[in-house]
Amino acid sequence: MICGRANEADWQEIRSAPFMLQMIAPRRLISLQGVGKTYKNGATALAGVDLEVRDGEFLTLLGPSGCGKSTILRLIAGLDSPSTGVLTRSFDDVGAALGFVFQEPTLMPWASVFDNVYLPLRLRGLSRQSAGPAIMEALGLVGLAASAKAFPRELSGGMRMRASIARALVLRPLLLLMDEPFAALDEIARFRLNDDLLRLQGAAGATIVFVTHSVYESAYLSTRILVMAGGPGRIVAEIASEDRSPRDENFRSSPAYARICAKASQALQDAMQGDY
Amino acid sequence: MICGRANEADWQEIRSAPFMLQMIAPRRLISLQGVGKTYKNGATALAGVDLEVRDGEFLTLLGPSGCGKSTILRLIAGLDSPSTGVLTRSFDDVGAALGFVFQEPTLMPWASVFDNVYLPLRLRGLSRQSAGPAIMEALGLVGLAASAKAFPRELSGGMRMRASIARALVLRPLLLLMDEPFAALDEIARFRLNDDLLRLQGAAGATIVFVTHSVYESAYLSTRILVMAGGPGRIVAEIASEDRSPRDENFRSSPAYARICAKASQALQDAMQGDY
Amino acid sequence: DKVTFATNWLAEAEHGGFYQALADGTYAKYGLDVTILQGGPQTNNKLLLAAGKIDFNLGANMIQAFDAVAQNIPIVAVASLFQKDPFILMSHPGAGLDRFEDLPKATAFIGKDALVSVYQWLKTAYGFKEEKVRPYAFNAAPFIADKNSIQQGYATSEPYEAERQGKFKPNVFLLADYGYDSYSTTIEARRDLIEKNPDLVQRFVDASVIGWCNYIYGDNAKANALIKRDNPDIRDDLLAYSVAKMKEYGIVDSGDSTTLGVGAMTDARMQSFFAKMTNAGLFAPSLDYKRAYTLQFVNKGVGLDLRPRQ
Amino acid sequence: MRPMRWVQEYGPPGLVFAALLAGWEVFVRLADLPPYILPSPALVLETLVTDRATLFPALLTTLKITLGALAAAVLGGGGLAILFSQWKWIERSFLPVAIVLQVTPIVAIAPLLLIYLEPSSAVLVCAFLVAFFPILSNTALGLASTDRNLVDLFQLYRASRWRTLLLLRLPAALPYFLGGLRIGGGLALIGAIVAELAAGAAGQGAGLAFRILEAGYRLNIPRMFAALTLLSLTGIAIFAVLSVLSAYLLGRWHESAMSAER
Amino acid sequence: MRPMRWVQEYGPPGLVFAALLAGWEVFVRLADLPPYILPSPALVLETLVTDRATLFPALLTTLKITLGALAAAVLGGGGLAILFSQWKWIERSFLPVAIVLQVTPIVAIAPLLLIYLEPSSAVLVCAFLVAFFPILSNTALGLASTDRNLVDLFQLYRASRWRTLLLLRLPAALPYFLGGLRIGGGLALIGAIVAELAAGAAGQGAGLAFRILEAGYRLNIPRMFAALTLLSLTGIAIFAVLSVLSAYLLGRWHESAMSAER
Ligand SMILES: Nc1ncnc2c1ncn2[C@@H]1O[C@H](COP(=O)(O)OP(=O)(O)OP(=O)(O)O)[C@@H](O)[C@H]1O
Ligand SMILES: Nc1ncnc2c1ncn2[C@@H]1O[C@H](COP(=O)(O)OP(=O)(O)OP(=O)(O)O)[C@@H](O)[C@H]1O
Ligand SMILES: [Mg+2]
Ligand SMILES: [Mg+2]
Repeated sequence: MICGRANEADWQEIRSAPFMLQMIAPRRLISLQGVGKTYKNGATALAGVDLEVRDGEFLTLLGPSGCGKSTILRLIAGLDSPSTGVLTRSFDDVGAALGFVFQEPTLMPWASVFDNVYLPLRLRGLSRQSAGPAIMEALGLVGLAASAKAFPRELSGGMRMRASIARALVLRPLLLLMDEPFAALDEIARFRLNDDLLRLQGAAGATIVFVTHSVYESAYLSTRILVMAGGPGRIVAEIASEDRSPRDENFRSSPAYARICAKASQALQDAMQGDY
Repeated sequence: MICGRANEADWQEIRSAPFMLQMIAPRRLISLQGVGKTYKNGATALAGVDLEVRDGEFLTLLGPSGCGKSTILRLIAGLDSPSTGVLTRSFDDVGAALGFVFQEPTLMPWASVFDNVYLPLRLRGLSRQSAGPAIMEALGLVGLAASAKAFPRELSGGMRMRASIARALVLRPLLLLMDEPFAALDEIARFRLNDDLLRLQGAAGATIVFVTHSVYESAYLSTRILVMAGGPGRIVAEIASEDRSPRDENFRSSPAYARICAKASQALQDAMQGDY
Repeated sequence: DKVTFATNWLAEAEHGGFYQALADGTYAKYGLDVTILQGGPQTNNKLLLAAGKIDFNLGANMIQAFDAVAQNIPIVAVASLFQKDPFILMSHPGAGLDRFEDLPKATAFIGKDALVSVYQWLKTAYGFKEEKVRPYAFNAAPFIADKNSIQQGYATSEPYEAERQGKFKPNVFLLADYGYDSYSTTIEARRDLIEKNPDLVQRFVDASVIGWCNYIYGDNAKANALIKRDNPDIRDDLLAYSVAKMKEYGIVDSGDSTTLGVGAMTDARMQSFFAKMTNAGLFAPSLDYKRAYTLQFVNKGVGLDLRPRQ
Repeated sequence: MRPMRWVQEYGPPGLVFAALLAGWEVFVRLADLPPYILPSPALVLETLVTDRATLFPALLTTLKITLGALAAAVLGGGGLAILFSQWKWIERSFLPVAIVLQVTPIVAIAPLLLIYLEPSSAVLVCAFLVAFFPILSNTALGLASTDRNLVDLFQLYRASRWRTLLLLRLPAALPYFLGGLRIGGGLALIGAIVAELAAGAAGQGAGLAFRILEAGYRLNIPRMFAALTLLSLTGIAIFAVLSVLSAYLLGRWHESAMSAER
Repeated sequence: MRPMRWVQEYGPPGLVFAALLAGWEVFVRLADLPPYILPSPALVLETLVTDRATLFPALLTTLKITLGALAAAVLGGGGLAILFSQWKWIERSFLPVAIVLQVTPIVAIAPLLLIYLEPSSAVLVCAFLVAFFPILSNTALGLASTDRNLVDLFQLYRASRWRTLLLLRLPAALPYFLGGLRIGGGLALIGAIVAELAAGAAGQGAGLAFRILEAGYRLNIPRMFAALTLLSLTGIAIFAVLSVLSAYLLGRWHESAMSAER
């Protein structure tokens, strides 16, 4: 993925993958070529980022705080446009169900949890009635069924984040962008949601681009990890997780997991060389 | 600490501590007795919480999302008052330097990072000039020296949180309340800040009440861990970290550390029995 | 003596005599240092008089003077410089509104102050109706635009503007010719001033009367200059028109004043007017209307010598 | 505990109000002011009672104009704010027009309106002109102050302009709109008064403005004060109703409407 | 690229403005309206030039009153809002008084004011009364809308009431205050006009209000429109200045003043 030699590297990885499934070159959903982003105040958040998101993968961005991870997600979602370089999307913009868990909960303060989660369905024209079961299911997934009627102000920080996750999941999106969704959750809930997420992805064949600060989480979830460095933000390493064994407690104690963790840790450490 | 048998348990722990320093009964800074908190909308966040915060300790609250950790911090800080039970503070309310890292960054959007960190000093009557070095030091600690002039809106999520941490540290408070301060940071920055925090605490003899979702972090940092369960929030277990060896990379691989982690994990798992 | 006299509108020819007395030094000759305070569309200078902020006030008609009695306000009319109230109604010619009897059926642009006074009398005396009334805010455009309407005015100015702008000569009905016999442009003073310093009042009345005679019959160039200083928007042709109309209708000098002198008032006319207003429902018949005026300072033939000899 | 709190909340204002009235009464008596300069509160109250047959129908008329104008201002001001927020070029083009309408004195344009409109509509238009701008301005401010992150969220879901408006911008602008409404409520009342003076019918169906002016002409100052008192009470009532509405709509989520405790 | 953008921003409003004027001109010509009913824009412009010696000094007078009233309204309205936010009982006691002052028609109280005050001060007081309420109301709303978490922060540091006000509540209320100021600016101008009519000096030192009224009285409608045009331009200028101030003060942090791009 780095420095234009993307395709070669891709093929090597894919050939080394154990499953035939991987032999079929996955469709590219998103591709960034030489993308840079300079904000209005002159801060350069990204420079020369080459990246592609392939259909069905679980791609994780790992990197120090402020290196541009959220910016990349925003570019992919089309909420911002690159200052330099080209970004192409090969999915149907409007039709494709897109989900985004922002780094902050971003709930409407005047609406109950239920209505906040209802929003994406409402925008698709579903009635409150018919959307009800899907909403309650999503809330159940994040353990908020009991708080459906509460207002955002009446929730704890983690609960707000969970409401935001429920909102992103309720559409069963095909492309899911998640910006540190589980950072505010305890480990047990986090593990549970990790598994739920993978299950959902498997069932829907969804593609996920994920930002996390936890090397362990990235190793557990991802099919591919991109490590970024800051100042200005760029991609410095790519770690493909070739192991396709089922992700469960056993996997956490597998050597493959440990290897990915170690690689990612090392890459991160390298990336932060010179950083604060 | 649980169920009124606090003092006995205290003494047992203290006697088993390896350092003479621990033999002197530490002063109680805060004590909560049978504290309950019911919010205006009728939600009961806490019920029958007994807890004391002792001078110089590093106390961590661990528990599932929504169990009342933030509420306890707010009660300790005097930002809310208990609905039932008694809360006593034995430090001088006004004089004691208090620091609070809220779960959300809570920065003033109209002020630069520098001015946000300046706030506590300003409220103590310091001029911008004379406060300058302290502010830059605090910003340096969290790696934000280069962004001193930026406005909160122009920061990434993690950077905002770091600015908030710098603001809490700049006063060198004697009692520091921290609500998941490092949740938005990568592991390397987190480790670094963990060490910085312990160093600062040691130098100032400060008392810290800390909320985290990371069992590992709690095990690394704390002298004492309180595990909470939700619905309504209460304290279900107390884990004293009897090991007083220096906290560094070695400690992370020590059996003591592993033991605490295991205990805490178990307690947490027990606490979440029946939870979602 | 320093005295302040308040008028009821921006400086205009209808205040000419007072400006004349000021301009040609008559006031000074009577030992008065007069300041003329202009009125305006929303000012209520009568209250200033009552509160003692000013010494004399120009009263538009006797209705307000009776009102003052009704409200126990110690204000007294001491002279009336207009023998006829210049209040008119005007209509479009050739629109079936050429006779006074026709007017009640027309839409009427009437100001609020006229509505609560003159118009009440018109209702009882001639059958005008309140439903026909539209507000008149000192702007004749709506009247000019609507052929089937009438509008209030002063004989000395509104017809002129309507004629100039509307390019037609409106029918003018001077209400004084139809039985509306209020005095107008009275000088009002506080009762305590009359009692304590009748000499001052007398001097102000006399000087004003002389001023008015000179304004009407003599050289009024200086007075007009003063008026224009106070109200730069007023035009010479309008001033000339106003003076001509005052002469034509005998506004200042006709009837009693030809024998008693300008400023004249008589008990008989007061009684007649009060009876009409009582009829119109404005006042209780029991009102001691005589407290509204005093003849102590007028009817002394002052200024008779200034009239041109026919 | 409830009655205690009630006393605590409404005691001070009650006392202040009583003190103001008492001070006024005492001042009038001590300075021996005649009623035509400043009537005493007792006299005003008395007049209010004796003249009720004249004053209350007038109040009703004024109230009708006020509410009509306020409704028109909400629709006009709010609607214009919405148009402005949707198309910047409309804002840039017509905001100046709105400002011109705001600053044009009613008394100057009333005659023009009278040429083209029925008096009753002319009055409504005048009162509307006085009241609409604060609602327009505050609503526009509110629409522009919508949380940027939520705007992103709606953009993400490809929400149409109108749905974004309906589901996001309007609720977000509600506190500002309600603030504008509280200002506009009082202004609608003034507008009704001014409009009535400049363009309104008189006599039988006349409103408070006419009564106030008439009382002034007739030097019946106590009655003027009685009418002014009615007007003031109406203003306070409108404000109170709008405040209650505000608290009801914002109570659970906006800082301005929440009590200090949580 | 810059000039392109300029055209894009100011082209449409310019066109709309030109279209309005042209439409007006054509309407006047086609309907053959005499100038005393509706003068054409060309005639108004001509009058503006020929009568400049009368109009511009009048504008100056009005402008002085306006700015004086606006300054007083900022101090009075803002100050009162601050007092209200600091002591609830003051708010509960004096908010009704403020509402009464807002809804009392100037024309009714001007004569009273004139008894006790110099005309020049009376005019200022009247204009102030018209302008202060939106500033008071919006500032109070802003002060009450301060982020609850930041209030907690200040409470934590035991910040005094006044420091909290100065460092937290005032900056947080700034967008609301500026919104109120934009409404108040126009109202101060109207207030100056109304006050001048009700209590002002006439003749030499007279402001635009008298020119407008006098011109209307004399059916010199072109001059009336010229004066109204000056008034409108003044209103727009005040609004524009306040908007620029707003953008300057809020530009870097408040949504309402930020452009869509980041
Ligand atoms: N202002 C409020 N009004 C009503 N209920 C509230 C309020 N704040 C918190 N709660 C409720 O109180 C409970 C405890 O909240 P608290 O914020 O203390 O949880 P927490 O332990 O900090 O959770 P998290 O880890 O998610 O931050 C939650 O169930 C929440 O819904
Ligand atoms: N609106 C903005 N205006 C100016 N600079 C910005 C803006 N948003 C982000 N930046 C800058 O861009 C850089 C990248 O920001 P971004 O939010 O993408 O970081 P991140 O990788 O998500 O960090 P974190 O892990 O802390 O969330 C940061 O240095 C930040 O200061
Ligand atoms: Mg981020
Ligand atoms: Mg919390």
